[in-house]
Amino acid sequence: MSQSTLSIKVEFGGGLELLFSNQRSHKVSLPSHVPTAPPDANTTSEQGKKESGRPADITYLMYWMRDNLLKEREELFIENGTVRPGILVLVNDTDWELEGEGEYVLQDGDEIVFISTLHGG
Amino acid sequence: MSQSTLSIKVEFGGGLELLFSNQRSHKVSLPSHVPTAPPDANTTSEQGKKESGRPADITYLMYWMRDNLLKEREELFIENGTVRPGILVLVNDTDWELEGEGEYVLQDGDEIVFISTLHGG
Amino acid sequence: MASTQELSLEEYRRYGRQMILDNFGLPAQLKLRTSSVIVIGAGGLGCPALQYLVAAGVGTIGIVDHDTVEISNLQRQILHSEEKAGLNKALSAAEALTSINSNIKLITYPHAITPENSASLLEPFDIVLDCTDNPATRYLLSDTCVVLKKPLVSGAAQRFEGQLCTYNYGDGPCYRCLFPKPPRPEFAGSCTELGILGTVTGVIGNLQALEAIKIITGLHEGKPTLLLYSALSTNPFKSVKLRTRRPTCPACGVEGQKFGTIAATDYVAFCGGPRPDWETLGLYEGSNR
Amino acid sequence: MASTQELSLEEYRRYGRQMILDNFGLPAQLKLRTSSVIVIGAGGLGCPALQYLVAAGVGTIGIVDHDTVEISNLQRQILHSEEKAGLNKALSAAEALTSINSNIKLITYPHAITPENSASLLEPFDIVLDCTDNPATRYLLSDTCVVLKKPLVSGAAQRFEGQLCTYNYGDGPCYRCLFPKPPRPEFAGSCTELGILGTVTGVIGNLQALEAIKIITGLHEGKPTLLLYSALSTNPFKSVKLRTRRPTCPACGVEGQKFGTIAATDYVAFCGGPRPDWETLGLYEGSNR
Ligand SMILES: [Zn+2]
Ligand SMILES: [Zn+2]
Repeated sequence: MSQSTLSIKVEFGGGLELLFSNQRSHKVSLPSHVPTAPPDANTTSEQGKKESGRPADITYLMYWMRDNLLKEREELFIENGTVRPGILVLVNDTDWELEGEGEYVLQDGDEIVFISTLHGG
Repeated sequence: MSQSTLSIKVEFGGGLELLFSNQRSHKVSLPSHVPTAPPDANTTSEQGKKESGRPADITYLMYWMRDNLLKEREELFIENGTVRPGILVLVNDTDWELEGEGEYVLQDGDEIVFISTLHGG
Repeated sequence: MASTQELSLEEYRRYGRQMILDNFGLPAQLKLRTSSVIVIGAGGLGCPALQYLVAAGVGTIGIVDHDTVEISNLQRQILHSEEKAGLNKALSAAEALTSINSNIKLITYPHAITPENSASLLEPFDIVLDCTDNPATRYLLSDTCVVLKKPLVSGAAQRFEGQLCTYNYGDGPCYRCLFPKPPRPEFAGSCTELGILGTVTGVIGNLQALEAIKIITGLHEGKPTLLLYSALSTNPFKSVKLRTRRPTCPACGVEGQKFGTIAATDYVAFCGGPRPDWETLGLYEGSNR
Repeated sequence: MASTQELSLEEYRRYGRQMILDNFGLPAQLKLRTSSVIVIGAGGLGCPALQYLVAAGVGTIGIVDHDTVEISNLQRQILHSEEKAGLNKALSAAEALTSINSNIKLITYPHAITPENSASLLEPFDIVLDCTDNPATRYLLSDTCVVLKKPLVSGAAQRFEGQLCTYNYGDGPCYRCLFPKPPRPEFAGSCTELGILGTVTGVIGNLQALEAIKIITGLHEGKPTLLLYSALSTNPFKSVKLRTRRPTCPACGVEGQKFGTIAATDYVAFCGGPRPDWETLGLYEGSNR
């Protein structure tokens, strides 16, 4: 299994950035494949370990973000193994539904946006 | 000298598109180096031939556009060997002044925008 | 249609600057005059949207708002004024709009949109603008527009951010295709005031009017996109390519492939405002399950 | 400064929704109240810009326009109304704005800006908004703002397109850094009417107000960018990174490195409008050659 890492640009919007140090843009480096053994049992989730060895996909990124960068309540980001209702994910400016949703395999240099739908007017 | 071609996305805005078939976006293929002998003496300018053999730069692109795509009055596009006053050139969303202006050497896949400054309100 | 084929001299003068645009002309102006748009919410988004719809000559415009003008609205709701404090917003807006363009037929609905009245309210209009401020009404408008087969131009704004999307248009998605179920009420941004910059609602409301004008005049490309606006960013706008209609969407999906249900509770106001004794309308039950 | 340290209860109520924003609060609101903006042109761009500056609480606002309201303006100049036809636009706009926010000090200049009066007109204000419609005034405003060291928030709109740029701010360029000399009059878009869609001026005017508000409140990033807007594109906004100040700029460049001259004729109106007996003001001759 490859030991290489991917460099991914992650952006948050619609208020989600408040969960991530109030920072809209993050440059993250994460393993190109889901690690077999968690480097730190405390910070790696059950779901993130599942199917270890597979290429890193958006589902893995989501758990990786939770484990490494989430500052506040997890339930505002993840629900039932995917993003919580009201969050849209974008892969390089395209709706993730057109790219395979959580199973989209990350490419080095990808820009992934997690955006919460706004309700105000 | 290389025989290869560059694929360039050219966009016009601010009314300049009216000179180019009223089409804002053009995909053009042009030689990666300025040809030594004009393929067609009628359509290749003196200025375009100057320093033939050099890598294709924005100045060459400007003359290439004039010779191949300009439908109307040249003086609305070119003046004294550069774009006429009131036109700004953008290289991949950056002011061409930061990229060397007319001497910027084109890279395959570049997006070059020619935009006329607007005056209305 | 006979009477719709001509413009008065006053109309030529008034709309001349847009009629000389490419692909506009008399045909587009006549389309605007014979079309109708209903704007739900005469607040931060509705005010600028209404201004530009009225100015451009959309013939019939409905305005729905149950709320009254407060001094705290004036920081962004630029159709209202100090002397209108306490007046219903739909009526206040209509008064301001009449002085801009008295040719327009304005129909005011100074009450809330509810599951009971939404279908009859929207039915007479060609296009619906969602200028509301809560998730419950957003789902209600989307589901109703799906049933009535009307495009829904949806704007939203909060803090320094805005979003714009035209739902249920062409083969584009409805709101539920993107967001099948509402966020849990306790997460939906509490109704404590989140704060909003006036120009953010201004930009999004303007763009909502433009979407409607583009649809009416045939200038809309029809590709489903979501525009994200972040007022403080150096690169403030991002245009995102969206999915087409989802066959499994509980609202607009294909019969037999639909997944999930539309709950009556989706339309329960999460907080604030009047809470009527909601019940799911037969209309939605019948057509969506 | 003592009297500027407090807001009235009415002001707290009015501006509450923006004061609770991150990095805003009482300090930003007080900055708005003590600041001044002058808007040149109360037309398609000026109307929406003025609305949102007034609504947000910018304390002192100058309005310059020599023109009178015509019915052909109402398709986009949404502060004016039918009954104002024939009235000066600066006065008409001020009347509408007063009813939105009577706290604001509005100063009207119902006459043209000229090389003779530009410096004295702009000098008392912190920020200048270029909402004009001709190249001559655009050069005049830029050159004057360079001399007076004031940021110039410039908007422009034509047909389905708009442009927005803040010049002469931080180490960003002035208008002449980008466009050293005006286009030849015969090419400068003839003054035959080019056509304009109202929402395009609306969006750009809104964004001009936002730029001013960001500068005043310290929320502006200070990076020189040009925003290009094309209303009919699927991807309608493009943000472009601009050069910094050009040392050779004939207006804002470094003394001894300046290249080219500022011609008196740069300020000659290219077409339309009054043509006074222009002459270059000593101010510009002295500081730019
Ligand atoms: Zn759907
Ligand atoms: Zn300069």
